[in-house]
Amino acid sequence: MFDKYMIVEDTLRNVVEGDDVTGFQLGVRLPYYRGLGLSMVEDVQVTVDGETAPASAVSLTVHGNTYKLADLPGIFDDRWEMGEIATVAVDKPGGLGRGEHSVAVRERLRISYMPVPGGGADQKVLALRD
Amino acid sequence: MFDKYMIVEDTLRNVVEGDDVTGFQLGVRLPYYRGLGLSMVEDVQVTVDGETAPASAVSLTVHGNTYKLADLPGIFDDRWEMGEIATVAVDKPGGLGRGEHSVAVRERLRISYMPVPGGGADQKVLALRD
Amino acid sequence: MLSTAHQIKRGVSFYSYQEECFLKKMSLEDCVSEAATIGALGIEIIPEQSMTGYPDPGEAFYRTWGGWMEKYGTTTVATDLFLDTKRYPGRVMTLDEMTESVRRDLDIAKRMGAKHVRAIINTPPEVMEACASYAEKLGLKLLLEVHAPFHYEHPWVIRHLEVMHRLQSPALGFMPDMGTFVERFPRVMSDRALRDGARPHLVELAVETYNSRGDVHGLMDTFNYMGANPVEQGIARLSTFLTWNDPRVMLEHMPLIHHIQAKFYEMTDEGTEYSIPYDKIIPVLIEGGYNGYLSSEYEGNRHIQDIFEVDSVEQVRRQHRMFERLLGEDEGVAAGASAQGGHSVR
Amino acid sequence: MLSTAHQIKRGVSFYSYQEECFLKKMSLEDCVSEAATIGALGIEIIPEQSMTGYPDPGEAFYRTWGGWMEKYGTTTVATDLFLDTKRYPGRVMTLDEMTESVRRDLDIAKRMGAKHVRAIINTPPEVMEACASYAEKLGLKLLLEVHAPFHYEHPWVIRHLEVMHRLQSPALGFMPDMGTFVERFPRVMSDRALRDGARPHLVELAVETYNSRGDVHGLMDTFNYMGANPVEQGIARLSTFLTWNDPRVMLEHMPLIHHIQAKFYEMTDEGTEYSIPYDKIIPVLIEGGYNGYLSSEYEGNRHIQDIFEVDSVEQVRRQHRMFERLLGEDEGVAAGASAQGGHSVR
Ligand SMILES: [Mn+2]
Ligand SMILES: [Mn+2]
Repeated sequence: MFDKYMIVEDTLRNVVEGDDVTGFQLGVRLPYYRGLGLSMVEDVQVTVDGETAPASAVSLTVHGNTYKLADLPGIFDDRWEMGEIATVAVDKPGGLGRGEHSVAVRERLRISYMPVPGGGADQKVLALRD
Repeated sequence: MFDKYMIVEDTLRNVVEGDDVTGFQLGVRLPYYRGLGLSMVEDVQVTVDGETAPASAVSLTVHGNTYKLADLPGIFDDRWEMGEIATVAVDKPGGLGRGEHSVAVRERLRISYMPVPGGGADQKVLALRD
Repeated sequence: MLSTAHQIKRGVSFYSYQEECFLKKMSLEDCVSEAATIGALGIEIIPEQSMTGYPDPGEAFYRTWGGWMEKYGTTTVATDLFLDTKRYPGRVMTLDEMTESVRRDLDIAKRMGAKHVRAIINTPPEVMEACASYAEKLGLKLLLEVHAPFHYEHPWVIRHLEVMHRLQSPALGFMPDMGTFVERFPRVMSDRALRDGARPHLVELAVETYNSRGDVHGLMDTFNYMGANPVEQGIARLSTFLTWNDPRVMLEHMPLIHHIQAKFYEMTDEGTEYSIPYDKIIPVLIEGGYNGYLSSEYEGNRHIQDIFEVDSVEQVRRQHRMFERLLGEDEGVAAGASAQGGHSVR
Repeated sequence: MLSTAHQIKRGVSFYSYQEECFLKKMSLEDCVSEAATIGALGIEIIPEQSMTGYPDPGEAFYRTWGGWMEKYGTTTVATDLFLDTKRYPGRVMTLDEMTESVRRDLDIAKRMGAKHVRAIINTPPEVMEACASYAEKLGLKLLLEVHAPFHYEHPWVIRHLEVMHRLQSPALGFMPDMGTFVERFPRVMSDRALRDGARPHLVELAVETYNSRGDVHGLMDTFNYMGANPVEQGIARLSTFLTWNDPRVMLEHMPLIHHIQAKFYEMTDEGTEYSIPYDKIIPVLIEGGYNGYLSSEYEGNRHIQDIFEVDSVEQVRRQHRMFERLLGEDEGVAAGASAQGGHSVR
């Protein structure tokens, strides 16, 4: 229902650690009208310029707390709030090149009252910010 | 509807070419009450002792005509008859060892009046015959 | 003698013997012979099931078939066509390709001496329209099988009715499958679910909801919230594929009905179908002046083959003894006369 | 003055402002203030949507909330709970875990000063039973939301009715969602499908089938056989999620109905809901002696956000002008008197 707001404009940045560019990150929202416990966030898939990040390279930060994607199923005491802009980070030595990138995000959510997995998808062209 | 008859008892054999054992084969049927054009046989998946054969190693023989699995989508002038025992052959240098093997077969069929893929699955323990 | 005169005849679709044919326990000739033995003199055949080398079985096949019809005193009443709209990977057949496929099956029907051709439910109304005059020229009727969960107010069937009413072609009509009149949940299906691991309270809920004309479409969510396993979800889904309609719905469409597929799941030891009330169906057909065949379609095998030896022959025989009773043929026999011309073998 | 006396009050669920809240264009206090401005003095809130830090927002949150209620003259009428039965990967919650989850949400409702708690439809009847006395002790009513495609003869709701009738607890009942009374296909949904690439003849078929009470469950096969694309299949599926029932079905259950979610998709420029006939619904509620709130639930945003700026505030305002008219409040104003106690702000 909020798919078009999943990828947040103007948030694509490289991640720098010391002198190294170690990956990139962007702001993402849930496509859902309520917040959700992190154990029910089954997947946050990030594809940039056609290349899908391996799950092992992805982490998610909600209100200052960072989790590896693989650890989310076991997180029962934190949640992603409705409309909250979380940061999804992808390990990628060297990061992304300057200029515009085609970014796609697909989130899969386990919603208990629905018989099938919920979630959504968004796709936008974002320019890399400094 | 005929899943339990898909794998035919007493048909598991190694394939010998000259002095070499190049693979194995067994007899399989469609789980369907009519014959089907081969272009609609989407998959014949063979798993022996937990190991699923790659599609590229599988071929199917119906009434004397042999086709690579990958070629089936383009076969419009031959069919797998109702109840016909076809031979599915798997390339596997050295073939299977003597004795009993757990064999699973899964067939996926494109049935036009059904909204979802048709087909079926069967599983049996077969002893390797000479 | 019969209290109500009628011209309803008995036949069998070889769909009924699918288990024995699949396992090569019965040959095609065995099927013809068996049908004749029980006075089911109208034969319905599925070429794609019974005809080796379909669609080109060779001249000999047709000669042999004709010879059997003569030898056993049977008639080819109907052939059943399929329409493989998804034959070509990645695309759906064009209207021309579909029309060609149906015409080829009409040619086969003609060569087998049939009068009626079953159009499978996915046949588009546009294809029926495109084939009507061809069928008429061949002296054939192309009949849409109305199979559960379809019915005469289903959006798809409404589109077919529009074509039939507009064209007024004698070659188009319906072939109702009596599986649209399942009054109670077939026991062979619920018993199988129990054997496959469904829990009794969930099976009962599905059966009771179906039998009381409840909201079967609501069962999927209900089962989901009750933690149903895949077998249980299967029985919930199955309950939406079964339908009960008052058989009198056929009366309005009787001018378009030329052949009946007498679907059944279980003929009990008492000689009735467990789920489909033929004692309510046949009087409606008589009232409507139906004069075609009741063509047996046994479909119980798939539900019992896990623990029972399937005996399609016995099941079909039982259905025909029921037909004889409901059609008043047994009264004719009791009176020492043949109630139906030519049905001397019973 | 009113021709028929009634005690129906007006409110709003903050579900209605989801678009603006999601995008941080409205704060929670903005929602309260807006509700008060239009005389929607009964507030319904979804803690998991509006409460940062749910389920433990901290003492300050509750103090602030209470302060707003006082400041704006509003009342917390209802909170909406979810039940995350699939919270733990690979298994479903136990009955104890579910009960604990619901009790925690009852505690939250109590602290917010609510009287009614929405139990989401997947809440099992066993959990309702296990929570009834706890709710009663807190002075709360735990009300199952009956949301389309559920209804009072749905197998799942029948199970809930059995518990409610057996327990006779004052704490259990229903919260009907007026989305169960969709008389015609919402235009915002069919228009969106067209914009997303559905072909007009297929959209029309879905809309017409729905509007004429045809077999919407038959649309999926129909669309499949007509070569529908995914958007078209979506509109067919959607037509099975919408339901029309005569609003009079609520009369039989009125003793169990304590809160109404006034779902709507589009308030037109003419001041009526395009698809849900509130002019038929509200007289039934009056006839049944319903004395709770009509709680706005705007759900049009998701269908128009692709091309329109969503204005939930204006949509809710329009719905309340319609409520005033149908509840006879505008007559009171015309006569210079307040038709409802305390509704001085309009
Ligand atoms: Mn049939
Ligand atoms: Mn609602």
